[in-house]
Amino acid sequence: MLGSGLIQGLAVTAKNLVGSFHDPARYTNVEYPEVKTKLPEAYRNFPFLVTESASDPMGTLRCVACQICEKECPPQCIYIEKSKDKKPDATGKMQLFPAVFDIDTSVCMSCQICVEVCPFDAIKMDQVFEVATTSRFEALLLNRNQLAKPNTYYHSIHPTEAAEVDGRLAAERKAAEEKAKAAAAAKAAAAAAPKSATAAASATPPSTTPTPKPPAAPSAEAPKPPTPAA
Amino acid sequence: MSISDLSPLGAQGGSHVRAVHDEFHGDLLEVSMGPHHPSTHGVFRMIVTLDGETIVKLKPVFGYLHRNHEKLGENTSYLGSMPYTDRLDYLCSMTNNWAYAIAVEKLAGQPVPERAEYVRVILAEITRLLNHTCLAGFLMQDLGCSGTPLMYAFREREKILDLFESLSGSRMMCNYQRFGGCRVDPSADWLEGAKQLTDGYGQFLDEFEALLTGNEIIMARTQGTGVLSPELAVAAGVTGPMLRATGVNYDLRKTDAYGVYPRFDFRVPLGAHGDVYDRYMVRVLEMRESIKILQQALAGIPAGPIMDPKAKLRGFRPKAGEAYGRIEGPKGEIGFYLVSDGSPNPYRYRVRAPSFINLTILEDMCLGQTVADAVIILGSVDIVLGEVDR
Amino acid sequence: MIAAATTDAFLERAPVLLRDAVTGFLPEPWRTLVNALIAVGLILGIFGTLFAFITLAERKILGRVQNRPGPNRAPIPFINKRFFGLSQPFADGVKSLTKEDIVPRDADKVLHYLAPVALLAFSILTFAVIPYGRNLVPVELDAAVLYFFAAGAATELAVFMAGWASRNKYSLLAAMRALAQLISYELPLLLSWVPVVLIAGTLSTTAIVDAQAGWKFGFIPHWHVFTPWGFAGFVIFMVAALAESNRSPFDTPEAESELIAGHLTEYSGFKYALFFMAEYFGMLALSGMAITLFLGGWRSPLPFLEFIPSYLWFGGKLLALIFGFIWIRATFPRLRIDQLTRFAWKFLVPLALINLGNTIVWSLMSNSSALMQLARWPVCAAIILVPFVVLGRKLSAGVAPRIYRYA
Amino acid sequence: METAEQIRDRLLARFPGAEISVVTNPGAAAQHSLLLGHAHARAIAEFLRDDAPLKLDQCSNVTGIDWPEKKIVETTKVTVPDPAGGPAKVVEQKSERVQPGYLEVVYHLYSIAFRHGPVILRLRTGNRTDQVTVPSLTPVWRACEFQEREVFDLYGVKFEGHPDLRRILMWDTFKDHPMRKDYVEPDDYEWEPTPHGAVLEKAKAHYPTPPAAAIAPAAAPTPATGGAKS
Amino acid sequence: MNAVLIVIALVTLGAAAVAMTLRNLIHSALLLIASWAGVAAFYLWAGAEFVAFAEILVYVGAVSMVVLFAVLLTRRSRADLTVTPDSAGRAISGFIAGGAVCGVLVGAIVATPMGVGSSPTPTVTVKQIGVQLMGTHAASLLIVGVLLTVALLGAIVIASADRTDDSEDTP
Repeated sequence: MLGSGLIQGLAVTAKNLVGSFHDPARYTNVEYPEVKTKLPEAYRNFPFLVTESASDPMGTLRCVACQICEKECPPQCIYIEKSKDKKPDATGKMQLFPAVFDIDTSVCMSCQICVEVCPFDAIKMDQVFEVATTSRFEALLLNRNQLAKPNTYYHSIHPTEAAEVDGRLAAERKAAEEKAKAAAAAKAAAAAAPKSATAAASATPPSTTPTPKPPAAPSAEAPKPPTPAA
Repeated sequence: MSISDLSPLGAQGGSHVRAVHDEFHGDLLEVSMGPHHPSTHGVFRMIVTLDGETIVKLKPVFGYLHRNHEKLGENTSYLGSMPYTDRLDYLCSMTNNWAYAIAVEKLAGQPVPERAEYVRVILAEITRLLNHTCLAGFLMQDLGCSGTPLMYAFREREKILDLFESLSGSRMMCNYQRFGGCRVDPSADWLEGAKQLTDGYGQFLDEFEALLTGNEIIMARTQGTGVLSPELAVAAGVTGPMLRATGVNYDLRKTDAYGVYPRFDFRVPLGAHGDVYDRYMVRVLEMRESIKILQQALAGIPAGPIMDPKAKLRGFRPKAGEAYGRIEGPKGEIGFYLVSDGSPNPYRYRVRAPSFINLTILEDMCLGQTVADAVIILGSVDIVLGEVDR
Repeated sequence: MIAAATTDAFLERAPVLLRDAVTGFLPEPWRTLVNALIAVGLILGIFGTLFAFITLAERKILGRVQNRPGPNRAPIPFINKRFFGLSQPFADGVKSLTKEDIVPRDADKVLHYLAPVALLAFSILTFAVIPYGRNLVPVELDAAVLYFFAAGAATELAVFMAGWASRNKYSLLAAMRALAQLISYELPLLLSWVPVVLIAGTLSTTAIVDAQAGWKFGFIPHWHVFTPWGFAGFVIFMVAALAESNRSPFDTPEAESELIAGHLTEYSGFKYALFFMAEYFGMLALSGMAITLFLGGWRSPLPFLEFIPSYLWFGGKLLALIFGFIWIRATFPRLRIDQLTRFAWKFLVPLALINLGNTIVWSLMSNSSALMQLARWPVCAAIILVPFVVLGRKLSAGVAPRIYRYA
Repeated sequence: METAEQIRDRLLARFPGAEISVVTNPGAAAQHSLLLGHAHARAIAEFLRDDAPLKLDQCSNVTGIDWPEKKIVETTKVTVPDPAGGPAKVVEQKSERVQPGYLEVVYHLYSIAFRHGPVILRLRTGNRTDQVTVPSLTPVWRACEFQEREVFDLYGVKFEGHPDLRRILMWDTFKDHPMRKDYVEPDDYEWEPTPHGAVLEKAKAHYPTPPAAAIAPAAAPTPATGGAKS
Repeated sequence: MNAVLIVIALVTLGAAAVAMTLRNLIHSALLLIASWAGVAAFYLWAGAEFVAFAEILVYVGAVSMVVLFAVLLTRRSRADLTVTPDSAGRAISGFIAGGAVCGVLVGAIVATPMGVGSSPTPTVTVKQIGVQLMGTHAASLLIVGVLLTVALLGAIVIASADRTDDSEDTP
């Protein structure tokens, strides 16, 4: 009968009209500025540099300026300049650090490839999306200080991921220590053997604490920077 | 001046129209619809020559969103192109990723673990639900419903985008799949969320069809409009729901049997008339089949690694050679043709975009129809300009 | 304005008493003039604000149908609290006033300016004859219904002027479409109320409302809509009213998905707002006339509800019909121009003519024996239903839900 | 489905004078292709479309590839008898050969009727400058219409017999062919806060002063209006 | 009362006269429609409401559309509207015809006895008009009805004669 489909359609819209007043499944609208939705933990937007302690951000930056992320970043929005001198990192080894580390957030598309390729877990994805600014260049170019955020902040936004990363790093440090201790013991044993032979030789002052082998390369392959992306 | 010499492909064109030109018809009116037009789904332009209301000639014009995606592909590494594939057909980023991943895996002979194949099928079918629901919403918007079906479609789309966001970190730009598996292993409660979505989707589709499928106005407007003959569809390389709406039984999930699709039993709906109504109905029935696949896949997903342990992430250099990998995307056959010369960047990176090729016969479908029909014919072709212009 | 009947409740006579108090002391010629001015002022005031709030109601109801809140951001000016967006119409009003009024260079300046003025003038003219309450009819005309539709018929002239004067391809196409639609729906509109005049025996609106007084068996009112021919006439009238005011299934002239804004493409600022106001006034006037002709004007549906003043009943019915318009707009897509005209000529006009015959059978059978009184209900229902089904099936010949095979 | 060699033999039997050769694909995908001469290309294509066992009725993909001149250095091992009568020494001889450049069009053909996989045809142009015409296959498969126009637009391959050969993606007055390897981008450089890599040279051309990122971002020079259009 | 009459007469005749002189076809068509509205106003002034509303409904509503469509469909662009008569003979015969028509009109006006005393305008209800139409003048009403139907059918036949040969191309 002509019109039965139309009446069925009217019934559906009426059900939705009434439903939107009491049925939460239908009225899924959130009035944004006043009510904010809870972001899922995996949400990512714009990277940030992880620092070990909040008190001295520039001192305890995990990044060692190996520039892998700069090469792998598809839109090429990271700019790194290595530092001349070195500073001790978390395990005490003397490492370079980035004198200049800029990310141009007007170019960055938050694709988190830099996080994936970083062998030192130095760069992670942030969850900040209200970053509107007035000036097009200066305010969107985040420099090292604006990017650095403490590890505690990383735990607050990505709890499970942060815990897993810290567990891995701690395990690596422990492995590095054992290896260092084993190397030191072996060196001590080797040094002890010739010493017994040349007991009279003046005890050469043992070199300062043996420099531990560089931390074992993390699970990913050796941080040999690949040929630059032509 | 008859029609055939107006459109150069007149002789081979499908629905052939002969308009008698006499003084009563008056001169032809050339109207440019787009690139700023409310219903061209993005920056797409059609130069339409009208005789009164009927269309005499229709020339599509592309290129307003051309970013030379393929040149970018040649200047970035294989991994660097993966986030760019999200921006091809920005409604279905998961299927774009999978098509690119399948092509590179074929190029490099990279095995993929069992669990990753299941996760890829689940994500592809959820993307098909998303794309077909949005298509139905946009098509009804072109037909003139003032936003109601579109808002119901977007309400369901939000649930799907929340799933993608909690898995890959971003709603539309997922950048989730890698060569040899996926980036993140879906957690148990993510799979539970996906199961709830699929179970609730059938009920939404029933309500959606009650509003639209039996509606006399929609049937009157779409049945018999923009008819496409099976021979012309096959000759013009049309793929996806548009081809199946003309009755040709060709679904890559069945013919190529890639991934783990042979393990699921699902049917492929076929149309009979190849008009706008059939294209809408074939997509709605395909959604119901996708729900079946999802239920079987979610039930049967095995444990195990999500990423092949030997898969290289960064220094990925496939041996010299070429490969063409393709999958059944929601809009049709999306394929990647890669030529490698051993360096970390592909030598040639070509995207076979279904929307771009499905537009070949837009003119043949619109000849003889009115302006209002041309809009819904374009809507039923389901194009996304990111993919058309690359 | 006929003298107030003393027997009614106070609320019923309140408006007339108020008016007499204000203009009681004026000499005769001036009193009628001032009364008329008051009536005009009241109509413009009430229907103006009603128009403003209907646009808000439309967007809120459309929003709620689509599971979203609808406009609720516009704060009330000085206390700037967001009160469910109630101040949205004033915001729209100010916006339309302050927006620049662009007139295309080679447009026909005179016609371009005259079109909205003419459209609004004709649609306001139609408010003069609708009885809003027991004795609240602005102008008491003998041929009131004919006057109403004469004023309504001139709106297509204004639509043509708008389309032609803008010198723009889109608006020219839309002007042609609008004319085809308005002309082809004018016939069913006029034919649908002829049965009412036949039964009521008069063209004057107040007399028609009086003809629908009284109740059968104590609770079924004598409204025309509760008779087979009346219901058919009402449905045809409402469908034609939808088309006349360019509302949802028939809004091809400003089909946004095809011809941008149809004949309104080259209008902006206050002229655009005038067009909108004219469209809503047309809708209000047509539903007012539908209430008068079919839904018993300002009469209350049940005897014990008589104490509620009559103008409130009229308002209630008007809002119910407006909700119907909005509900239809929220649900239906748009008809193509040739389907639309085919629907008018091949479906509505024959049905309206058959309905005319149906009324004649009804009135012939009504003054004979009680058995015939009972028999006329199924007979008349059949007279209108059978052609409805037959014509319906013929109209939707090639159109049916399809069964699909699977490979 | 027959292998490339079987198809080639059947085609040679069917078209005796045609130049058909198999191009092997060294990659893991092992999708070998048939290189066709221009003379019989369209006849062969029609035969492949209508021939009973193959019935390749869908041309899925048409791609243009640019192979510029390439200097190939072949190291051939040559045994040189040692003039001093010692054992013959093996000496690598480097012979340099310049492989002429050409533009190539690749067609991937599938069969919807028999549902079997890609038969790949390759058509090559004479060189990259003047002999750039290739017979168009649009009369055989209507699918090639837009894709051949795209190859013409981005690579400059002229398709003889194409019904409507115009640019499809670039605007009509665009002169160059952007996808060619030797395409030089127009110098429409816009000021970028973090220029590095290839962009750095362009930045130097426009801004003699060191790139803005080196000096404190706060004092970044505001760009000349609309970027320096040289 | 006749002050209003003068105004109405001025409007009606003025609109018709200006309509003749304008070059823009659409403007003159709209002024013609304005003069019809003036005629309707005259009926209102004379107290015949029914006729006035019928005039507006029929003329300003429907016939105006016919006139405007006719103007739109004639392909005469403004350029080739020749105002000067082709030949002297045509001008003279034009004047003769015009003069004859004026003569007849003036004769009729002079002959009719203008009633001096204005008798009270009879208030005629629509019901009485209906009874008159269906009663004494039923024959003339039916004749007019048949005439209009024939005219309608004729128009459809002419229009469809043109439609048949290209009707099969619209699906």
